[in-house]
Amino acid sequence: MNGILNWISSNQQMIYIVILMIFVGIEVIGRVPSVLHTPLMSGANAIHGVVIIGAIIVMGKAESDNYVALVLGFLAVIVGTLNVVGGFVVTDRMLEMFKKKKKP
Amino acid sequence: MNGILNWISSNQQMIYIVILMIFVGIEVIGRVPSVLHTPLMSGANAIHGVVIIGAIIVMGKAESDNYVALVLGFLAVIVGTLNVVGGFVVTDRMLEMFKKKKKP
Amino acid sequence: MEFNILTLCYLIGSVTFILGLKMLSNPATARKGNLIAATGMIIAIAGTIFLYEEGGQKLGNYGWIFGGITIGTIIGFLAAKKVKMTAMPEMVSMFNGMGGACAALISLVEFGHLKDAMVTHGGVDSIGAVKWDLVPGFLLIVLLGLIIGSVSFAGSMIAWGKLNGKIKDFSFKGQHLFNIGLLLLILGLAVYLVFNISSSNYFIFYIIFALSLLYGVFFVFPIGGADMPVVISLLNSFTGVAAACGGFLYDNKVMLTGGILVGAAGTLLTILMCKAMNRSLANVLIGSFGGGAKAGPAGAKDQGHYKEISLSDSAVVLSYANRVYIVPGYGLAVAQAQHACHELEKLLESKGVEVKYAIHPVAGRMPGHMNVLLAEADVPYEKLLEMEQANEEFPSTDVVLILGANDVVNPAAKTDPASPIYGMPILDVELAKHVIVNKRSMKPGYAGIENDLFFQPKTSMLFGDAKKVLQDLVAEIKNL
Amino acid sequence: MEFNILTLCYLIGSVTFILGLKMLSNPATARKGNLIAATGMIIAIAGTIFLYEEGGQKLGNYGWIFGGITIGTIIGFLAAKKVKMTAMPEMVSMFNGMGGACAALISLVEFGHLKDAMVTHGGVDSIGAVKWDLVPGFLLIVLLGLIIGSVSFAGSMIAWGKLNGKIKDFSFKGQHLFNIGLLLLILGLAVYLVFNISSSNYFIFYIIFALSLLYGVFFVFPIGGADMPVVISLLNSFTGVAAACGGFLYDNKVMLTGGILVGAAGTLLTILMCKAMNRSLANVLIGSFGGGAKAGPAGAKDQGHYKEISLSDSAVVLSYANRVYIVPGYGLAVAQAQHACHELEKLLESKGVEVKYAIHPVAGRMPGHMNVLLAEADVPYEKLLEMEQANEEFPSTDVVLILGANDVVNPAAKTDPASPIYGMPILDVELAKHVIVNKRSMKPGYAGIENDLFFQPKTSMLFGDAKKVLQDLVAEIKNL
Ligand SMILES: NC(=O)c1ccc[n+]([C@@H]2O[C@H](COP(=O)([O-])OP(=O)(O)OC[C@H]3O[C@@H](n4cnc5c(N)ncnc54)[C@H](OP(=O)(O)O)[C@@H]3O)[C@@H](O)[C@H]2O)c1
Ligand SMILES: NC(=O)c1ccc[n+]([C@@H]2O[C@H](COP(=O)([O-])OP(=O)(O)OC[C@H]3O[C@@H](n4cnc5c(N)ncnc54)[C@H](OP(=O)(O)O)[C@@H]3O)[C@@H](O)[C@H]2O)c1
Repeated sequence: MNGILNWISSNQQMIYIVILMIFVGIEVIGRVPSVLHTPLMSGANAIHGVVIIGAIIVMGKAESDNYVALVLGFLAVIVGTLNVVGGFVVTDRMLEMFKKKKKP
Repeated sequence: MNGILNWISSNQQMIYIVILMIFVGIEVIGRVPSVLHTPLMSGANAIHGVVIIGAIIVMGKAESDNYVALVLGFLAVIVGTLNVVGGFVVTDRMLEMFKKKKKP
Repeated sequence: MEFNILTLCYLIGSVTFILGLKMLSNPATARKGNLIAATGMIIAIAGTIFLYEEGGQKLGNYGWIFGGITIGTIIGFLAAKKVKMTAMPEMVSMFNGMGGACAALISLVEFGHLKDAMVTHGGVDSIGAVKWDLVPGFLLIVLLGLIIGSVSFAGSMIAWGKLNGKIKDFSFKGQHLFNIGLLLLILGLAVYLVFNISSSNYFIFYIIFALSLLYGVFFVFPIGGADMPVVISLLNSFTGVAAACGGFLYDNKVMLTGGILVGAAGTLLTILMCKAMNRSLANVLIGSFGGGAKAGPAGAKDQGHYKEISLSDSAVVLSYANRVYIVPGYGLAVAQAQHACHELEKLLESKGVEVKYAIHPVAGRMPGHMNVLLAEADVPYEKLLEMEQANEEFPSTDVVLILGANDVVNPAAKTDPASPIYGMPILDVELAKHVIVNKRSMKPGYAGIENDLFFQPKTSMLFGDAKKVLQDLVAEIKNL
Repeated sequence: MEFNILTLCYLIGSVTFILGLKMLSNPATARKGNLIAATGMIIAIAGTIFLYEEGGQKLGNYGWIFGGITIGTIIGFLAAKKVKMTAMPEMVSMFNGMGGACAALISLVEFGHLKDAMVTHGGVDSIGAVKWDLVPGFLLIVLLGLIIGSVSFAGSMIAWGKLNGKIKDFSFKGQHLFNIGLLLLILGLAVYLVFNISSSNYFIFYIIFALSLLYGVFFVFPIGGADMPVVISLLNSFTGVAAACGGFLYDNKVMLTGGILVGAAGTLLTILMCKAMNRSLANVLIGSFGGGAKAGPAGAKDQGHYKEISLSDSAVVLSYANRVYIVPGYGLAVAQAQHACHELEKLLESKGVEVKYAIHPVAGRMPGHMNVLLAEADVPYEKLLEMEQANEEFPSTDVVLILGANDVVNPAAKTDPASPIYGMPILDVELAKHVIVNKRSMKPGYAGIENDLFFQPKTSMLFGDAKKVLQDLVAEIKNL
């Protein structure tokens, strides 16, 4: 209990950020029409590709003799990029069809 | 410029909290029907009464010989409480009329 | 340990505020939301009183603290309970002012400490107690709290005075330029002080204080009394920001989040309110027609002829109708005729006439004004229909009785692109078989424009003060 | 200095993510939103590569980094460009898996460092390099990233396989219990490891890794292929949380916020998707009828008789109608008949028949499935009406042509409280004068239930594969 309390007050700000972010995440897509469910999912999917940053850091810190780290990090960067690039491109393609809507 | 950057990265978390809070504030009331505008305003009014906490701190820290501080602090506490108590009570009264709505 | 519990209290506070505000924006949950936020507030306050500590040292002066809280609670509670429902916006404005004052007072005290430190230690160079490099930042926040708080306080007081009629609108040529100048002066002084504060020029702080109060007054003065709800909402968000400054000052998360929350939500709410009247915020603040309306009929070109109807005839028409819709407006509120109106409604119902109310979202002078007004007269909530529903019902309605409403039934909003209210959704009363309009004269309403409706064959005018007319109507119908 | 710029980059990143997601949830702004988020991502990535530093030391191995990014970009870009519109959900699932894998790999590497430190320095007591008291916290986060990442990776791969038909549904008795057991085991091991990590038992980490992958597989296996969109959305939010773990690990705000954002939004989206089919998430995961449907007609009690209609007759009926509505469903997608369908539509239009499409929100197997499908065949967007509009139009419609749709036009949703789809809003095709249903048999659809519509006098069945039938219809009409 006490431990938890300590943890809370030392990571106060982090906790606030997380909680607020949860509210934002929920509120922000609250009004999405069901036609957009799939593109939205795909867009969110691209956003969590931000994990690539972790991969880059891992990669960049790996000692040049630590082959395991190098290889794994390398893989991480590749798959991470896949997530980001693929995610955004696919989403964009899905959304092409809504272009027409603005015309009339 | 440099100063600003420094400030940003040293108050990073604060800035995040503020920005996220702005998003929450905007999103959270986005769907309010106009009949509720007045009660909502009144409710928000009560919430910013949280400033009373500052008043309490000021009051509690004032040296017992520093009369100016004591008096001003005392006033601050009173008006702060007015804001909080009055705010919430008025809002509640305004909202009484919506009680009936749930019946049918 | 205790301090950690405090952090938790604050966390709870922040979350309840968000949840509360969220629930407040939905009729079904609004009331619960208000209670939740209140609970969070109590937790945060209690936590501060008993657990707050600075440098391992607890707060003192409990006597003063509890004294202040008790006094505030009693006054606040009574004031809020006693106030007439229709006078609530004034109350809100008043309480909002109190919040602003609180923020300003805090700044005054905190600056006082700084000043003492400087003076007693003889000036800048040997500032002693206060860590000098921190002063600018500290001062900046204190000044922000002072300025915003004072403006919000003074402004709210004026708004309050206007709403209960104590203060009349007042403006002079070029006032807007004057205001802008004043604002710039305040900011200039503030910036100067932040960087050059010294034991010799600290008095500037108090000048800024005075100027801010002045600005608050001049900011609200020229705005038409009818626009006060919007202004109050704006000042409301100001106070929020002022509270947030306190949050920075004491690195206090619940003040920070609560303040910002209100600041953001309040700003959006202000804009939404303007939208509901289909005007822009700028337009409201510069008061293009908010004040203009008082100037009476703008461009009252003759519209041809209108039909009058006698009390007795109206009595007959109403009591032999199957379905009657009442459209209440600002005039009903002015005449305080809500009870008489309810009387009439009950009487007609007893005669087998179906009576309903059609409520326009911006009828009256504050959102929900009509709901509040009629609720005060115990009109059952089910009888109040919103605009959309009502518009569907009008075609099958025999008589629409308009009591002191004008703009909200003005067809110009749909037909005349030049009209200031063009685009505002209105109640399509023309769809009904017969329309009876009660007002005291042919004078225009809030928007200060003519209303074609009054000149249509369907429409007949029933002149007189709403309350009087309604009472006479009731008498007439009883005698039928 | 540079590091401060990085903070700014991250701040921008977080904000663009929020704005992007917000705009993505509105048809008018969706595409722009996607681009904005992408821009923010690029800023954050570039910032990391060039400005990130730890202990005043920059990143190295640029060769590897850029190599990896280039490869990833090329593959990702091509894959995303080449994929058929109707296969996009698979693609999304695949990419989502990649994200999960990335998170898991990061954890593996970070744990590797810890392990080396422990082994080379001979165990717990003299941990050296790594600050020992920080290990539990560090390990906890690493483990979270590993577990969630792996589950999301394995799960997504299975989902991907199911959607493109490579993997068939598979489940054994008590699988759900087995899954729960597996999950508990994983968590138990994790907790144990966090508190008792030592140079002798670190291998447990890799066991956890393996088990997590296994769990991911078994988690998705039993769920009906049709429910994959929901599952993918769920795994999507998992990956978000995994990314957030990375944010904690490196105290990196953009990873933290981005991850949590997707975690929260993804969870809500998952629930919304279930709502659109009016089922609960639990119901989907335990796959009550998602899988059942494949088992063919559940309780196919004889419904009396249905009318068949010949190709030629249908051709006549269609070409002499004034207004025809086409209701596309899953069958149309299976048959890949979108182009043939567009053919027919154009042909009828050329004959002066007004042809429109009525799109049910959950027609097909993913939200917007029909929109994607028809867009691929260049059906003008204006021709696609949403359920509400369509239902208003049906009464004035001569013929409704149902192509491989079933549940979305099943009146049981309105009439029969016992039905699994009861409460789901449907297309009221019965309102039209005549209904022609094309499917291959009387077999039920996704929900595995009978459809009274087929047995109504208004309705006539036109059996056969959608593509084939449509092509023949076109030919017939040409010959009229
Ligand atoms: N609801 C809000 O939030 C809000 C806020 C600010 C402004 N507004 C604006 O206020 C207006 C509201 O429209 P409304 O139709 O309710 O009011 P209105 O357009 O202002 O018209 C009120 C009418 O009531 C009549 N009246 C005044 N005193 C009366 C009395 N004692 N007995 C009988 N009639 C009386 C007046 O005509 P006579 O003088 O001839 O009697 C006047 O024409 C809209 O333009 C809206 O934009 C609304
Ligand atoms: N949209 C989503 O997000 C989503 C996601 C998951 C589940 N669902 C569910 O999926 C269902 C969608 O309803 P729906 O009406 O579109 O599809 P459905 O109810 O599954 O019916 C599809 C019908 O198409 C027929 N069909 C299959 N292949 C065909 C072919 N080659 N040619 C002609 N007809 C063919 C089948 O009958 P025959 O076998 O006799 O030909 C089947 O009855 C709803 O229950 C919905 O809840 C939707």
